[in-house]
Amino acid sequence: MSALALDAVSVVLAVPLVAAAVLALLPGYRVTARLNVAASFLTLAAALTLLVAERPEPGQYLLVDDLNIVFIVLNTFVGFTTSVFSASYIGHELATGRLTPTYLRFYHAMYQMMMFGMNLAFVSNNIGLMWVAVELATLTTVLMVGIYRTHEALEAAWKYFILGSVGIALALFGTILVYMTARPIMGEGYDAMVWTLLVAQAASFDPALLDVAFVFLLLGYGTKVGLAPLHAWLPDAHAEGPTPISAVLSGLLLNVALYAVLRFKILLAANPAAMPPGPLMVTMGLTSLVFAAFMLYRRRDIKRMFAYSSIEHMGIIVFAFGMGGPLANFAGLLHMVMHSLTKSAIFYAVGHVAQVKGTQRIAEIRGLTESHPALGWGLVIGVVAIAGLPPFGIFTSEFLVVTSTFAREPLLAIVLVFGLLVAFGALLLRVTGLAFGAPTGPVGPVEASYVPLYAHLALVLGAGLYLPPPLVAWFQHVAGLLG
Amino acid sequence: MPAASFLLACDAVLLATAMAAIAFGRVEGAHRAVYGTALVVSTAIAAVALGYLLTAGGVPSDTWLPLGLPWLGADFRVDPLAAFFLVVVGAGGAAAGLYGLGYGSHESAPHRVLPFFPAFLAGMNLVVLAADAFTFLLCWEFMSLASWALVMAHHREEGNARAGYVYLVMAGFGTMALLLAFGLLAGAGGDYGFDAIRAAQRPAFVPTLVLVLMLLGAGSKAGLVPLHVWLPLAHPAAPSHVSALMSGVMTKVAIYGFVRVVFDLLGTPAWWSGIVVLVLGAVTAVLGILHALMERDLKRLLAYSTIENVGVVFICLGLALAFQASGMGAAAALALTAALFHVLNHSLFKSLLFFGAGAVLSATGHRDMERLGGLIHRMPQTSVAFLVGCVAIAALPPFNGFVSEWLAFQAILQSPQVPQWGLRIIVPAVGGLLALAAALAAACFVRAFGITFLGRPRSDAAATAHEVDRWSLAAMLALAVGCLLAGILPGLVIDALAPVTLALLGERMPAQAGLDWLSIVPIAAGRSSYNPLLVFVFIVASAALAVAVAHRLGSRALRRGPAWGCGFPDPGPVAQYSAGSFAQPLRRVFGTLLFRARERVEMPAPGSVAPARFTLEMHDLVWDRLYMPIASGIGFAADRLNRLQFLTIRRYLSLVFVSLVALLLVLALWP
Amino acid sequence: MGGLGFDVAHMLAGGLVMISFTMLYQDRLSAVIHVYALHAVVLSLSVAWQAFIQEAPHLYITAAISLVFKAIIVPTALHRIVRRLGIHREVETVVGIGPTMLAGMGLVALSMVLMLRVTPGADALAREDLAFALSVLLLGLLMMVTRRNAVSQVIGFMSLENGLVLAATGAKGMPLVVEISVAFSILIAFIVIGVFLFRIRERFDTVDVGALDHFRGERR
Amino acid sequence: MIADLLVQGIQMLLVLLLAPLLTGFVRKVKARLLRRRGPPVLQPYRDLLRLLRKEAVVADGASWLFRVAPYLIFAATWVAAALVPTFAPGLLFSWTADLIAIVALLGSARFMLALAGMDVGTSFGGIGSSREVMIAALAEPALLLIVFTLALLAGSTQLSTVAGFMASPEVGLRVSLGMALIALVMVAIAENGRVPVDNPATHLELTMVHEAMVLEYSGRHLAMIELAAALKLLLSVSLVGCVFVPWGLAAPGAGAAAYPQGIALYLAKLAAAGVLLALFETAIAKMRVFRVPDFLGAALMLALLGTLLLFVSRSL
Repeated sequence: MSALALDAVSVVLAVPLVAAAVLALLPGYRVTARLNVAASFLTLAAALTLLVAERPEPGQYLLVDDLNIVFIVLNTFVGFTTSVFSASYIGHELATGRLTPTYLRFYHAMYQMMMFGMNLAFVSNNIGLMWVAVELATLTTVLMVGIYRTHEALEAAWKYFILGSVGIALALFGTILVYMTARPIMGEGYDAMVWTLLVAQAASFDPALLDVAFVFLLLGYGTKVGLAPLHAWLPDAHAEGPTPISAVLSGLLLNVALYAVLRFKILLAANPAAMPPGPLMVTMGLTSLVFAAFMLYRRRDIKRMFAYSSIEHMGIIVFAFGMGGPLANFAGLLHMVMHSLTKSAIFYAVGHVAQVKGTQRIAEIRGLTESHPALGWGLVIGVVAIAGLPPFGIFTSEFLVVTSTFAREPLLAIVLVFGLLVAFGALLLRVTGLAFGAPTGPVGPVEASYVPLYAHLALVLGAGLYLPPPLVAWFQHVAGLLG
Repeated sequence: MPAASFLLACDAVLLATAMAAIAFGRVEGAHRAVYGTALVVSTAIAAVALGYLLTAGGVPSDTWLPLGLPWLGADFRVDPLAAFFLVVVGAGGAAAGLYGLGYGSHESAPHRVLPFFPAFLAGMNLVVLAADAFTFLLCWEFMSLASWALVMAHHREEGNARAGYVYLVMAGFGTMALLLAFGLLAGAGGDYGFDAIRAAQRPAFVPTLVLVLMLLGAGSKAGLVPLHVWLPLAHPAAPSHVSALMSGVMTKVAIYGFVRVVFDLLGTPAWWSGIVVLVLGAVTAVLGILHALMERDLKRLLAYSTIENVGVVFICLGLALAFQASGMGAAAALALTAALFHVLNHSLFKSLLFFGAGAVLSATGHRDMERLGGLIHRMPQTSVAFLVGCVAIAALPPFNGFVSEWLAFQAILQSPQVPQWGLRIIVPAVGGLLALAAALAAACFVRAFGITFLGRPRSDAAATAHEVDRWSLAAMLALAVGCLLAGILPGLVIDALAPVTLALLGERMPAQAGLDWLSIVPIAAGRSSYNPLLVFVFIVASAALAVAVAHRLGSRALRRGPAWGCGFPDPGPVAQYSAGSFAQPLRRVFGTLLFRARERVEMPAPGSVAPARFTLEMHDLVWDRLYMPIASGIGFAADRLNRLQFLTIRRYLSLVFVSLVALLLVLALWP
Repeated sequence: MGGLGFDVAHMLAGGLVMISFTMLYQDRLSAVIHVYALHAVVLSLSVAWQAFIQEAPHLYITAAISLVFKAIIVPTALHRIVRRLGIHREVETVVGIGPTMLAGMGLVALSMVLMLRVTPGADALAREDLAFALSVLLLGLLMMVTRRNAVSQVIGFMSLENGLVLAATGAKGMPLVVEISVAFSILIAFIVIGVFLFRIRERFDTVDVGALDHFRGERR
Repeated sequence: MIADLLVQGIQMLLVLLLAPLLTGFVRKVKARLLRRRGPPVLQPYRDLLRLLRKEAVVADGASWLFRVAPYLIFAATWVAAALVPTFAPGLLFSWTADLIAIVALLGSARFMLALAGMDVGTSFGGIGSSREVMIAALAEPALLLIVFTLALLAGSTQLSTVAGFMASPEVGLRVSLGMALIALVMVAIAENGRVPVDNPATHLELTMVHEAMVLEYSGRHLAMIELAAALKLLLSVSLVGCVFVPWGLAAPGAGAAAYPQGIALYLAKLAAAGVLLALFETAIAKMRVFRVPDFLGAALMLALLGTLLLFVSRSL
């Protein structure tokens, strides 16, 4: 059985890599789009077998454990649904001439490369490899953000690139410091970078150096997570890139960086003498939440607005993990999964809306529920879900975060609630304008695939009402790991 | 089948109807299916709940579903308190369903109403049934969400989008307060079940904080001043039968939440908590009805009057809290009974009045009273029903509104036995405010009925209106009969409420069933008693006698002639007293201070032919002083922070750099 | 061997910090590029020395990359860019050279205090190495945030990255160092190409990032 | 039982019969005070009978409510008046409605009257109704606060019990009671539309309140309203009498002989009240409508003060 699991891991990694190579060579929009979907589906299927297969022993490079399996499955799933969405979205872009076939080929190849990078980051058991994988994923997304080659897109990509590079550099320094910390105990060589071994020995590491390492790692990977004040690249990158990429950025890439932060948090938590990572994460989480909540009000670009909402939710998630404890960790995990699904669903809707209306300006879009009911209501449901209203899954996680926090740290909970409310007000204000009132702009039919949108929303709805016991047990176990 | 399971099944039917309505909402006749189902299911719910209340003897009925939080599941329970509120919700839902059978055919956008109507009903039922914090809040917010969708049904009408927005934001605020309250109650371990909460031991500050949070959370949903601002916007914006549900029933669900937490889960309150609730209730009652008096939009008037009634209920709840804290069980039971009785009453007559307003709206297309008038001729049955509602809500005998107010006054008169001086002084003052609110309510509904239905039509639409359909009439008349029955047979209601007060306070009011002539005696016969049945019979008998005598001894002749009007020539319907002018005396008394009302009359110079102009300026001070500063504060902060969107890359890098250096400094200087 | 090894490593690492300071001091672009080339040369020497004393031959590859790519190719490319744009004379700083130097001193002090404080258990070489590397890193970052000109920002980033390589090679026995240095070189290549392609030929008349900010996303 | 029923019946008839007499008496006394001869004391009876016999003229725009309202107003007022003890407390049906309910019954009557005023759609009816509800909105809380004062003192809202308590020696003289009495008189004046709040004899358009509402009425309808107004005046006087001058009420079970004595004393109280009312009305000028809130506000404050001072004068 373990052979199967190992194979599944290799498939998860190999399929995107091979697909990227093939897609880079193949011409033609229809074939490549379908191939893209097929490859993503294969990856998803392989990832799903990981769930049932017995897991291999953690190796020097690769690892499958309870924590990353959540991320892998989520990643491949959203990767797959986004590829379905992308197929219909990109078709329209090609039709309107915003993208040329050459760039399209490039786009598909990069899409699979990015999936490869993210999957690799999840399964790597080596902190150096993980760093390389995150960098790879970042670089590919940089290229995709700039793919429209407009003034704004290039600036967004440039901003992303520079800030991302600095983040990468800081993360690398942190990684080196971790190695330095581990070396006296574990000896030189690969072992001192293998995460499973590090965790096992973490209690005897030098706590002070570990603290410094964590600061660098938190800032480095935190830049990728989009934590304020390191967030600057995020809104523009979301706004100017193709919408499937915005969906993947919000839904997945942020998770990759978050995953890295979590790995190191576990490491730090395993050393009792090191500083508790909680306060740092709580502070950054709350800062991001409140800051993004206020930033939502003055947004004029629809995609940029939802990008800020992603910052807000990343803040909540980091806050939850920072609070720690079984309830908050559970809530953080749940929130992360729900946010990925919901936010990517919102971007699917927004992408089609922007296409049919020919603009991303919020002020120029009105009355969507009337002119395009399926899209409009999809957007409304998505925003309602992301705003934390039941019966959607985010309500469950926010419920757990707020209630468990208030019993422990009332003041923090009040800040949290304040931020949530401010964000709630902004999101609703905008969606009211977008979805209701007399329609403006083109009202023609839109060629959209609603399946990914509503599939995600259905999952989020389902999770809000019923969480299957195996999933819960698994989440609880992971929550326990996170300390 | 246990009651709880049956009720859950009913709600499942409602939810299934909602799902079906998404698919078939535009089909011709879909509204009949949806409202018919709502009628049948709600009737069943009310009947089962009533049966439980009367027969079960307070033994809770539980059903557990593996939904919601996985380690907890969703616990649903019927106990006397829940059963009573289920009766209220069920009755309101059934009436709205019946009304909708007719009213729904006028709906221009049925696909925006039909799916959410049963969902809204189910949400309200489920809130009452929920027996753990998570399920409770889930259903609570679901209820808000469904009603929000209904408010947004006519989204293209002016002001509705804003109404929906303000509504949902306030609902979000309330939910956050409730979240915090339950967070405190459940503790860090996350014991969200109501049983666990009830059994928990807590530090002394917790009940206080929870009470405040409940006032914010449930109070914002119920419409307590100053959290009421959304209510007069949102309730009128929805279709009228939904307005009836929102005003008549949903505010009651909010009150349920408050009662459930404060009386059931929290244990004995601090003595001064009663004062807070009392004063808030009194302020709410008076401000609400004064707003209603100044309002010229009929549905907004009704919404403001809802605020008043919520205030009345909270006055009673505050009394009950104060008595309970002082160990006066019987008095607390009396006050709580008064509160719950008023809950029932208000759900009856407010639904009735909103139905009437809806009938007027569908017959004339107007909600503005300045364009109505004389409808008593064109809509005779509606006007009778509406009149009954007006008399009932004005707390006049022999209808039901008076009974609950009377009970409230009786409870207030128990205050001298309270040990705290503060309470002794405050309670009679609150009683004075309650009396003021009741008298103003009478003035308000004289105005509402008089301007809308009496006099002469002020617009063509009002002059050519037609009576509404039979379904709507049936719903209104049924509620009118309900108002009368609850008004003349209050003993039955009081006895039905006994299990509730027994369960919450361990005390009940004296049994009323065995008393002569069905009168009610809240404490002892020597103290006070009231027999509405006899009063009703006496009034009917003396009126009949008077008619008989007048017609037998005097003249039966009747002649129609032009109105006398002191001999002035008739200048037409515009010269009638209008809604604005009717309110003027009271506006002068109260409005100058409370609403900053300023009247300005511009008289042309003598000899000039220019028209004289009258302008009236009024402000909602709560809105101006509380909400506008918050909104502008958020706007200010957003503007300031928004500059961060427009920095150069270098400056963004500086932010990263500064964060890094700061953190490193912390590490370097940390001891 | 130990004494000499330590001294040389110490001198080379300290030299890097020195050169970073020199870079901060330069107010002409071409001078900055020259100094950067020197920075890369010293780095490459330091890496080679580490390869020698750690007996880790693969580090020679890193040293070679540093020498060829960072000390020769990139400076040449940058010189061409600068000359094309005619901006080789000027470096616009946000704050004056003096305050920048002062801030740099503070940063070096901070990294010394921090690193020496938190690594009492590590061997001296590693401690010093880390402290110097952190200084270089912070000084590079400081350069990035105090210069308005994109080319000097790129150079700041590259000197930052040199600090990373220094740290990585100083961490004895650390795997993947070569891979990482290659990856970083690619990154730098991207940046340089980015400056070269997007900023100059197609879109922009100047590489002054400040001048591009008139459309910072939302102002259209 | 039969006897109780009989006494209750006597009370009902008594108030009905005495009400016009009181009105006539006040008019007569007022006239004499102004050195006029004035109409005969029995004139109100004649007026009523004449009105009853006349045909009723109803305005074109009037609805059914216009015709039904007078009977309802009359009925509600009569029931209320019959429940206030006049010559004997503890009547058979006295527990049917306590003081609060009596106040509310009067409120019901006024509600109908105000509606009736608006039915025809003239501006005068509207003026009357709007002013009436304004006055009522201030008078009713004052009245209820007075009720509070009495009920808190006597421990009951039943008028019979209150009267019994007030007659007992444990009352004594109290500031609260004094305030309540003054407030009650002020409210009663306002409620009955007497000078200085309203003038029952005027038809000067802009000053009238009650008369403006009933402007369109004629014939039997007007008779009912006039009779109701007279009943209300009688009720107010009886109320003051039974609460503040409770002596001479025939105690329950005191025997048949006590009743005539009680009735005689009651008549004396009525006469005294009539004279005082006439004196007061002659001595004072009518105030502007928008001064009325001040007048009633003073009553309200007095009543509230009375309630609060209760706790000072005796720690209840």
